[in-house]
Amino acid sequence: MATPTERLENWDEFEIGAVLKSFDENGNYSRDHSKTYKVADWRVEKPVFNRDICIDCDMCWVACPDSCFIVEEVVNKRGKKQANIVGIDYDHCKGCAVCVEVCPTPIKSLLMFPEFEDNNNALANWPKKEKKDK
Amino acid sequence: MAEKYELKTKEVWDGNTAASHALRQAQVDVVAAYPITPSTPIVQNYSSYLADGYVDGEFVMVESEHSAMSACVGASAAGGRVATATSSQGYALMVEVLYQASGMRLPIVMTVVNRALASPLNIHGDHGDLYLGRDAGWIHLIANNPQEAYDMTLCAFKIAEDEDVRLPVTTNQDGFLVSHTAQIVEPLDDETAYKFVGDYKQKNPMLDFDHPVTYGAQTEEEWHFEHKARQHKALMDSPKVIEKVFAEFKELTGREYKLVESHNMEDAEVAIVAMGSNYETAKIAADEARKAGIKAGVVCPRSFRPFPIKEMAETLKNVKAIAALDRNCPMGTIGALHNEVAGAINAFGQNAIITGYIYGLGGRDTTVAHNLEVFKDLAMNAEAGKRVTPLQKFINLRGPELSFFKVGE
Amino acid sequence: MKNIGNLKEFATTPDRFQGGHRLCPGCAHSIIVREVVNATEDDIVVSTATGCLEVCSSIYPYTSWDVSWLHIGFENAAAGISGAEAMYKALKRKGKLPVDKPAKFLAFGGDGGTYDIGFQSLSGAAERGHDFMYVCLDNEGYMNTGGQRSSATPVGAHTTTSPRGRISYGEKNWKKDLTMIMSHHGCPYVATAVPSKWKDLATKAAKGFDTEGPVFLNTLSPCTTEWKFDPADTIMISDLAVDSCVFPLYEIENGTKLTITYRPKNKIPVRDYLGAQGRFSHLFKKGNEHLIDAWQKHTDEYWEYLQRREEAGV
Amino acid sequence: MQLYVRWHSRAGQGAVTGAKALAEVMSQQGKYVQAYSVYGAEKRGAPMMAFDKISDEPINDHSKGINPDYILVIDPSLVFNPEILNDTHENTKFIVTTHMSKEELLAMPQAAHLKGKNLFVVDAIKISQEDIGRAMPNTPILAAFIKISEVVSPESFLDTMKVILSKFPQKIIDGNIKAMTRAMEEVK
Repeated sequence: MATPTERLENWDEFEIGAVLKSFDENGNYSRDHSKTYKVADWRVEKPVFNRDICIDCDMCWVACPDSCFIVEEVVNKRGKKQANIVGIDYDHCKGCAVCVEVCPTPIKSLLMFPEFEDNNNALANWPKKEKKDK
Repeated sequence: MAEKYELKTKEVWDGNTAASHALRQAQVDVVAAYPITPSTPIVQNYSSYLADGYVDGEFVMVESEHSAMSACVGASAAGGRVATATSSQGYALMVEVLYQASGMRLPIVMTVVNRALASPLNIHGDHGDLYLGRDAGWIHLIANNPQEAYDMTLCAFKIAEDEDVRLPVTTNQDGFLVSHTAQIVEPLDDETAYKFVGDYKQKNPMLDFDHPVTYGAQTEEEWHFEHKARQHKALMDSPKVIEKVFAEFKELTGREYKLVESHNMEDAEVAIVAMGSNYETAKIAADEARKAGIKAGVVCPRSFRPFPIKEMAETLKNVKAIAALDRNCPMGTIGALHNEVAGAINAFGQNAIITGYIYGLGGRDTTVAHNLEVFKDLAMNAEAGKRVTPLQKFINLRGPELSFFKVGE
Repeated sequence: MKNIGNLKEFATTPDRFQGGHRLCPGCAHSIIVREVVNATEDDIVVSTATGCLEVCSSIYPYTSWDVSWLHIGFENAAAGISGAEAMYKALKRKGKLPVDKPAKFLAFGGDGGTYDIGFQSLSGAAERGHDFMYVCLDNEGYMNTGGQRSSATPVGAHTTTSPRGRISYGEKNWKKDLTMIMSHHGCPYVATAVPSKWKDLATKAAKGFDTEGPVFLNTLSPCTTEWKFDPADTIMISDLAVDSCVFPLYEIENGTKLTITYRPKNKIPVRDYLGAQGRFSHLFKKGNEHLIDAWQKHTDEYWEYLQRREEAGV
Repeated sequence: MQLYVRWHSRAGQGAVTGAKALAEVMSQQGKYVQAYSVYGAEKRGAPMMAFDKISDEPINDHSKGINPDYILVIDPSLVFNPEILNDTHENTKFIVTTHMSKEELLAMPQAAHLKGKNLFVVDAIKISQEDIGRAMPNTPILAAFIKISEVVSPESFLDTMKVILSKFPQKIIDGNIKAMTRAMEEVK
């Protein structure tokens, strides 16, 4: 995959030793960090996340090879912190579908749809019963 | 805190002892090393200085030279002063990592005691290992006696760590002829030496946890060229810093070093170019040649990389004939030093006759008389105004004369 | 030591290995890496051997790491991290680093960089007692160069250099038992782990980070590309490996105390594990049945051995 | 002044240390020095040579061969090897370790090559065994050389040796001083 044109620097412009810095001066991800790089074009199918069905087991978060599950830290009834899934980082999701496979709810809260499918459409047509395992 | 080591103003040290004291005085943070003759005493001494509290650092005695240089890279990228030593086969095993160290711009200092490469195995001095690291992107400084082994090693830290350089440096000395030959060395006291080298200046240290850095990235074809070009420029620009450091060193010690050292070159008509201990032996031969009416001089590049192209040509601009002496078998061409010198004089439009000599392989003795023979060859070429001796000859080789490109063949 | 807790809690950990890397979709490497690096809150320095993880997480001008990271070569991840750890000790003693803030040293290597070409430097660093954890991402072959055999490739597996053919059933040798070899180095802690058993893995990583001295974690990293299974099935294959006891999960403390950390409720036949992967498909052809039998026997015997060791408390 | 000394010993007998000590002694006298040895991969027991070059001028010659003015043989058996004569000249002095008198030694057919040579004998082995406690004949033979060559006064020689030996325990230093003093008296 080629470097985006705007990042192709001349020989006298980059840090010596091919050193990359993860963060900028303000502590934010720097332009050297792959967080600022998109692999969305690897995908032919995408996972769609259905918040209404999700039980926040976080299996998708732990199993995602591309760190794509966006979580929100909340405090549960017993006063313990826990992560709630709030969405998918589509810049970095490669559409492997591991998340769908590990999703344990009877009707999965994650399903694969064609890349061109509108998410709202997908959610509107969510299956009522779990499909048979393939 | 390290204890002060009491030194006399004049010590009788061999090159290894000299280099190890320079490492101690630079208060190296990490030495990762593996023993190999003839450089072993350098790191062995360092470990005993450590055992006696004369230096405060970590000595990592690894399981191979490959890991020695790898640990040096890890330690240097972590952000401190790093040194090691090696020779010959150990150097060969390190070569892969030498390129990594320079590519990451890590100012590691390695004291190399030059030794022949097998096969057949030989523990004695020649420049096979130095030449093996020629293109590895390191600065290679040449020391011709124990005093220089000490001086060059102290200077090496200052050159390597300079913010305009940030490249690894080797200091080279001939195996046994320098490393195991005790001569008078005038060391600096510990405090003065450390002050000269200075505190280590970090650049992108891995141990700065608030600013994580990635070392050793993968560059595709759209990047690799730019990175290598930039690294090359740092090496090409480094003579400015080398000269600056030498000037500071002269101010401190009175000992003067130049990018190209020379002897009797003011009015020389013929010159030997050599690196290592034979530079000094050849100086005696030059003096004797002059008694016989040959206007002889001797030249030595102080740094093999960066090669002082311009200064070499300048030093040789008035000579008629040059002999480049390579302490290495070039295996299929003329010697590396020969080609460097030929390239340098050619680049500046000079047309001295240049021939190459192979000498001293595996520690083979090379005497004043041998150098004198070379001067006689040079005088013949100078007088004829053209090359009348073979392009490549071997010095002190048993058997019928071995030479290549004889005139008229 | 970080308390790993339940997954809801673990998932609040800020990731230290990020997306945007160029590993294959469904790659187990990055799942394992996240489970490891998220298992400590201390600062970490990571060294990585040449391989899929190294290449794909550092394609210039991008890094996927939120921590300091070093790649030198294929064979020296352990030597590189030992140098960094030595520098940490030196600078700390000299007062150039804060003494109260602990830092951890971590190395990753594939099976090629660990079992084979990097074994010498790993063995050396372990013997020298550096305070670091080495995590092998064992995908049983040289996947970064297109799926050649390594000494971690198991018998019968098709690889590009141990191919199945008219007269060949693929790899001829059983895989090297590296975990035991590392345990015999005197490592205070060694363990096996798989990405699907996330808590087991993260707990072992947390324990490893907390252990002083060299720690070795051998993780099975199912490779969708070269094992030939659907990218979505990475976790499922990982589960089959442990449920069939092909890759048993255990830990050994100080080389003498082995504990099995996962016992399948229903031990499934090895053929279920083999059958799920294209690299073993030829074993199901006529004439190769003996290999599946041999696999089952080998697996059962090893599982027995582990249980006997655990029972004996050795 | 230019002085070349060649030591003949077996690896492990301290010739290299002895040669370096001589260099140190002479450097204290304001001389330039070179001390080196020639040995291969052989281990303890192999015959080897060490060299000293001493000069008023800086020494630039790094070639190994010299025409020694003094031959110091610190192993009693090596005296019978005619190779100790190699590259010597008519004025070369030979100081050898032996339990024999000069006459007894020269009477031996194996020592025929030493006939007519400028020969001195000292039992450096016995001296070192008795005074230092082990067969380390390097310092006694060095002392014998100092006595014969008169390159430096015995007093300042011993003073420098005390500094060189200062890293050793006092007992070893005292033993060495005693052995060297005795060697200077006994060499004939």
